[in-house]
Amino acid sequence: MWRTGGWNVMTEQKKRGKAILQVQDLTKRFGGLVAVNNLTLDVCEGEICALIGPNGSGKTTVLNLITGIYEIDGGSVTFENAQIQGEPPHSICWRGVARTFQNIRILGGQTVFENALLGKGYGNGGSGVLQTVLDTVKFRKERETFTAEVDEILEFVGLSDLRNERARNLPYGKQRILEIGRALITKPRLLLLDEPAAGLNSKEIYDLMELIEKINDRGITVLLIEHRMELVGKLANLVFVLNHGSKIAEGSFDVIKEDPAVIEAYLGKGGN
Amino acid sequence: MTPAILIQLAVNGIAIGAIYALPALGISLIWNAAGLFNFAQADLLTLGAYVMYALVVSAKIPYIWAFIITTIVMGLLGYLLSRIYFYPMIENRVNPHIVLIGTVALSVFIQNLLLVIWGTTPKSVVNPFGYMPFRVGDIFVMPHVVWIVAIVSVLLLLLQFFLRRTLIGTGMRAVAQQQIASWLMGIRNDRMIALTFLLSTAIAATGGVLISAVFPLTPRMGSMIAVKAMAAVLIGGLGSFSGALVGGLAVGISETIFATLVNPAYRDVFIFAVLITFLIFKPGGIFKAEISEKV
Amino acid sequence: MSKKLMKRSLFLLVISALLLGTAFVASAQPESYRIVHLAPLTGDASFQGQILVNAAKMAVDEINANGGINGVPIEYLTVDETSSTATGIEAVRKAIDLNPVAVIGPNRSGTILAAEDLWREAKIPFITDGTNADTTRKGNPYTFRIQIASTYWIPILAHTAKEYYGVEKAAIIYGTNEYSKGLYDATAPALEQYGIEEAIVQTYNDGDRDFTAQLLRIRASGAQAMFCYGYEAEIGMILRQRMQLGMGDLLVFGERGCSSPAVEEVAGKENIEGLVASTTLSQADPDPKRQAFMEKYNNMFPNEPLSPTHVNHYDSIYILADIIGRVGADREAIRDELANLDYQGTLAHYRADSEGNLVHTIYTQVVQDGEWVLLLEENHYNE
Amino acid sequence: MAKLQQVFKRYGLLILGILLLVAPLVSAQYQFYVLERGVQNAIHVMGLLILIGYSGMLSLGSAGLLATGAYAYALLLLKLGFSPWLGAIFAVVITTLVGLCLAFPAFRLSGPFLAVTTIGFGEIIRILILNLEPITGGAYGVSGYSKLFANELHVYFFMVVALICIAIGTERLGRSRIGLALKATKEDEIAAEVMGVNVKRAKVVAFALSAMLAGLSGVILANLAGYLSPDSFTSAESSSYLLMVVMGGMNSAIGVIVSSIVVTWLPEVLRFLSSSRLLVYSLVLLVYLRINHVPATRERFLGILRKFGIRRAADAAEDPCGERGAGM
Repeated sequence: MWRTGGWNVMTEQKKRGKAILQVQDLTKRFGGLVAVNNLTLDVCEGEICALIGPNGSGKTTVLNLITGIYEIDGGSVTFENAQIQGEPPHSICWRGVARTFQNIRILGGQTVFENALLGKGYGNGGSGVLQTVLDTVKFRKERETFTAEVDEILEFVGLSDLRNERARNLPYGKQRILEIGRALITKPRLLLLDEPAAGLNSKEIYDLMELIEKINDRGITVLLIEHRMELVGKLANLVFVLNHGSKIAEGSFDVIKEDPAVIEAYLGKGGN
Repeated sequence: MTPAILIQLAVNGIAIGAIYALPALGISLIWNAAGLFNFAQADLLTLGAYVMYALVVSAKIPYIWAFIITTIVMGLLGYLLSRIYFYPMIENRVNPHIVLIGTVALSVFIQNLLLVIWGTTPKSVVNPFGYMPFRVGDIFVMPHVVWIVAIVSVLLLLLQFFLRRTLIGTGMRAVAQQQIASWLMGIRNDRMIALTFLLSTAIAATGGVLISAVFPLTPRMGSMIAVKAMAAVLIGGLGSFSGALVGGLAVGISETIFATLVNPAYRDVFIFAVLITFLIFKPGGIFKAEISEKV
Repeated sequence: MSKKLMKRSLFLLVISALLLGTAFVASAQPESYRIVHLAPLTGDASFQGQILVNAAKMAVDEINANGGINGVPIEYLTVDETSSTATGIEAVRKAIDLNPVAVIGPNRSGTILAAEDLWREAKIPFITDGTNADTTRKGNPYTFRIQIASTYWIPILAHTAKEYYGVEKAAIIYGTNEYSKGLYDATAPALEQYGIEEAIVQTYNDGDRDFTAQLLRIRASGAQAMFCYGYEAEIGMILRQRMQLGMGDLLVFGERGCSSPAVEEVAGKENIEGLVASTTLSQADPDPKRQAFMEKYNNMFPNEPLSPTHVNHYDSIYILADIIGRVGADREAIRDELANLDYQGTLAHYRADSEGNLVHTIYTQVVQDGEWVLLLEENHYNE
Repeated sequence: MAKLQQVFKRYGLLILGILLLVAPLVSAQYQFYVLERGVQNAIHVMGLLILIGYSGMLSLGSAGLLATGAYAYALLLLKLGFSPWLGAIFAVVITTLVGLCLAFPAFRLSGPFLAVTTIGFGEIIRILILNLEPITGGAYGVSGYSKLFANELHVYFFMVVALICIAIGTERLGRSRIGLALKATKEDEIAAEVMGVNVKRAKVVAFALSAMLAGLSGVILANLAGYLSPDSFTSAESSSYLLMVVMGGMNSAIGVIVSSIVVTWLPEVLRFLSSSRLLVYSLVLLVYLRINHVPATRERFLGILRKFGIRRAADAAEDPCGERGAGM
């Protein structure tokens, strides 16, 4: 059952801005298993899009393919008019694509500040080893700018008071926020969030939604994977539904939640 | 170089390769079950050989009984190692580098324990298979070559049977594949991992007993065997049962032939060069091992 | 915490060093004569080191039990030379720091070569134990050698091979360590001297256990005999595998290491049959003094079986005691006496040559029916 | 007391440096030599701190790089007639290049795979030195090359000053963005990549720096000993360097300096242990890893410490220097 758009999508396309991320015929195979099958989707500037689908439908794999963690077996990924497939993850990050992980991946032993500073990456210009070791003027200046930037973001996500705390001592919800903050440090234009609400309580989810909107207000495009439908419904302008690695529906949340194919995918055959 | 000499070399290589395969197999088993690369596996083998020496030469226990006791004692030691040392670390998700360093420390510890107890004078256990080679055409075959290959083959078949056909074996394989899932299924990970340690240490001990018939025992022997066993397991494919065996034999035969045809002094250089080439160009080994990480 | 400890121990060391210094200056008649023994007590060569120390300790205890040297006891200290050169140099420094009248050791040729400048400066006589001929050729007047140099040793072996066994063509196999290499370097000239053709030279690395490759090459070379140099475990394995490859008729000539009981243990008794080895003390020597020594040693140290080649320091202690008894603790005088030594010891008769070798009797023995049999006894003094 | 701790934390390196500079005035010749070896080891282990401590790449072949530096220096002087300082610089450069070759396997390998590769590397270097006799002198070793300084004391002062500078640099590096990138590589290579860390480049940097320091340490070793032989560079040596970096806490330069000197010194203090020295070391290391990394055991151990009134030590151990790395 194939449902790629309909007339409502076409009309939405007119309303949508310039595409920032274009995924074309993306395919990934693990051995005999086709994890992602000819997936095509566009994310436009300034939007919040959601990628949903039952467990094992290949959502995280799509994120891994976009960010260069997995090698692509077929198709292309275009970010801001440049093909980025085949590039290593760090250079995709430098282009302006940041992400978080489903299972939090922060450096537990480092402080909140240091975790955020990691978002400054390494290898994309800036002071090298020699300048760092010699503590040159350039390095000091750079350090000051970095510190200011990191503190600004920590303030923005509301972690300033935990700045010098070890990351592993943070409550789970704060660790999620820290991961998002770290992604923001990389100055992304596209932010990919992998189940940001997983494991959060309702108050935290509410804060998270606010944060995502605030991030979007900064002009950062967001693509999120989520299971919590209330969150998807509230945030997403556009929802892509994935099942068995293929896109089975695309549209606004209100449209796709009535889509029989989607209901079938979630509830199984005979579902209503 | 006549064909007879080549066959002669291959025969010698098979015997030694079969011995390398045993610690290699132990490394693979533990890697599967606990995600832990045991650098001390060859030293456990050496320890087994020394226990055998103590039983046969010092305590004058009959050879077969000493063999059995050594295997059991070493197996229990492996079990204890897992229960009191390695499992608590694995359970607490200690950084794998730390556990790795722990196994290196264990290796140094065993070597020096042997040194303190038995000294550096080479010890030797009587070769129970006899010293007189029999002759097949132009080839001289030592009885122990036949015995070692036979014992190792039987051992491997038994192991295969145990892992595939028995409940405990299936449990161990389940833990190896999915720790959390198997835990949910009511399999005790700690016991299964400890059992894997027991099994692999007992296998190493068997290797030790076999090697004591062929080589003089020195406390540092483990380092030399470790190099070959690690090469075997990585060339064969870490985590693969057949990989350990094929890797062991490949290392044993190729090093013997290289030493004769090229230069015996560079034997270890050759093995390492092959290993490093493998690691770089075919990191999964011959029987591709799963080393990719779940993202 | 550790810094404090360090500082404190530094202070203690300084004070003790000062006290020691004043003690030496203050009294003309010392309370004891300090002799330091450098031996590898840890590492791969530690079993040799233990035998060296045992033998020396036996002599010290005997002398002290008999009232010491003119009533002054010997203070005998051991310093661990370890089995590696880097730490061996540290050990030599430590020995010098202890300010002894003389030093016995080092045992390893590598350490001797590496640290020789140190005791040349310190002006302390060292009675070393390495066989490497170069160790006494560096013009250090304080270096002596109680062991036989390879340049004395190997010609006897070559001579035996030619005269007694009629060997025309011989192979050499040696380990890549400084001891075996030293023996190898002395072999080619010796073979040439006695008109034996060098068939093939093979090497191995210490720790190797499979010598099939080398032995097959030696077999292919058509050699009648094999000169075999290395440490006990490797020599034992070579002898064992020689039989396994059906090369029983290949004669084997070895140096002192071959008569160590460890070789027999590793190779198995039946595999060393016919082995010819030269040594400094023969198990088969009928001399009652030497038999008494061997019996006493084996009774005292039943767990560290006597290796006939590592017991000469028993005599080293007696030589030093004899000299100190005559000239006192003056190191220059001790050095001069050693340089002109002519001494009848328990184990051998020692005579110094111009290089500082305290040359003595060499025995050549062969294994016949599982027992060492004395083949010839040679006093190889060339002056 | 707390203030004193603060002062020490802040000026620890300075205090350590002054102590080291004063040490020769108060130590006997032999003790001084051991101290020299300790400082020389510390320079090498500082490289391992970057490689193993920060970046989590377990190297068990570091003795091979040390050998490369030492032999390169000696052979450049003896065979090619370089002047000592030129030889020293080239030796360090050569070692760095050789170390860089190790970074390539590290791109694809991690954990045990890399560790085995480094063991192999160390052994290859040792066997080559042993067997390439015409060049390296084989088992006899090499000697007779000239030294950087005529006066032994000057070597020492040079070494201490170098060590302190290196330690300051290493500390700075550890706290910087680069250090963070290295630490992230250790804990989660993929997360680091996604955060814009060029992991390959970070690995190259870690290997290059550690090889450079190993080379420098090797050059100094050649100057201290005046004689080089292959048996100083065995895999057993590599494990004792590993011990030094682990006991140093794997995260601080001061820790590395103290542990290198103490571990080098320990055999002298623990004379009575004689042949069981390494046995005790490895046992201590095993127990330390087990206690420190299993929270339940650590709590129990600290509880015992507190019971016996060693409160402050226990509190300090809870968070040494306030710089505990994750899982470290």
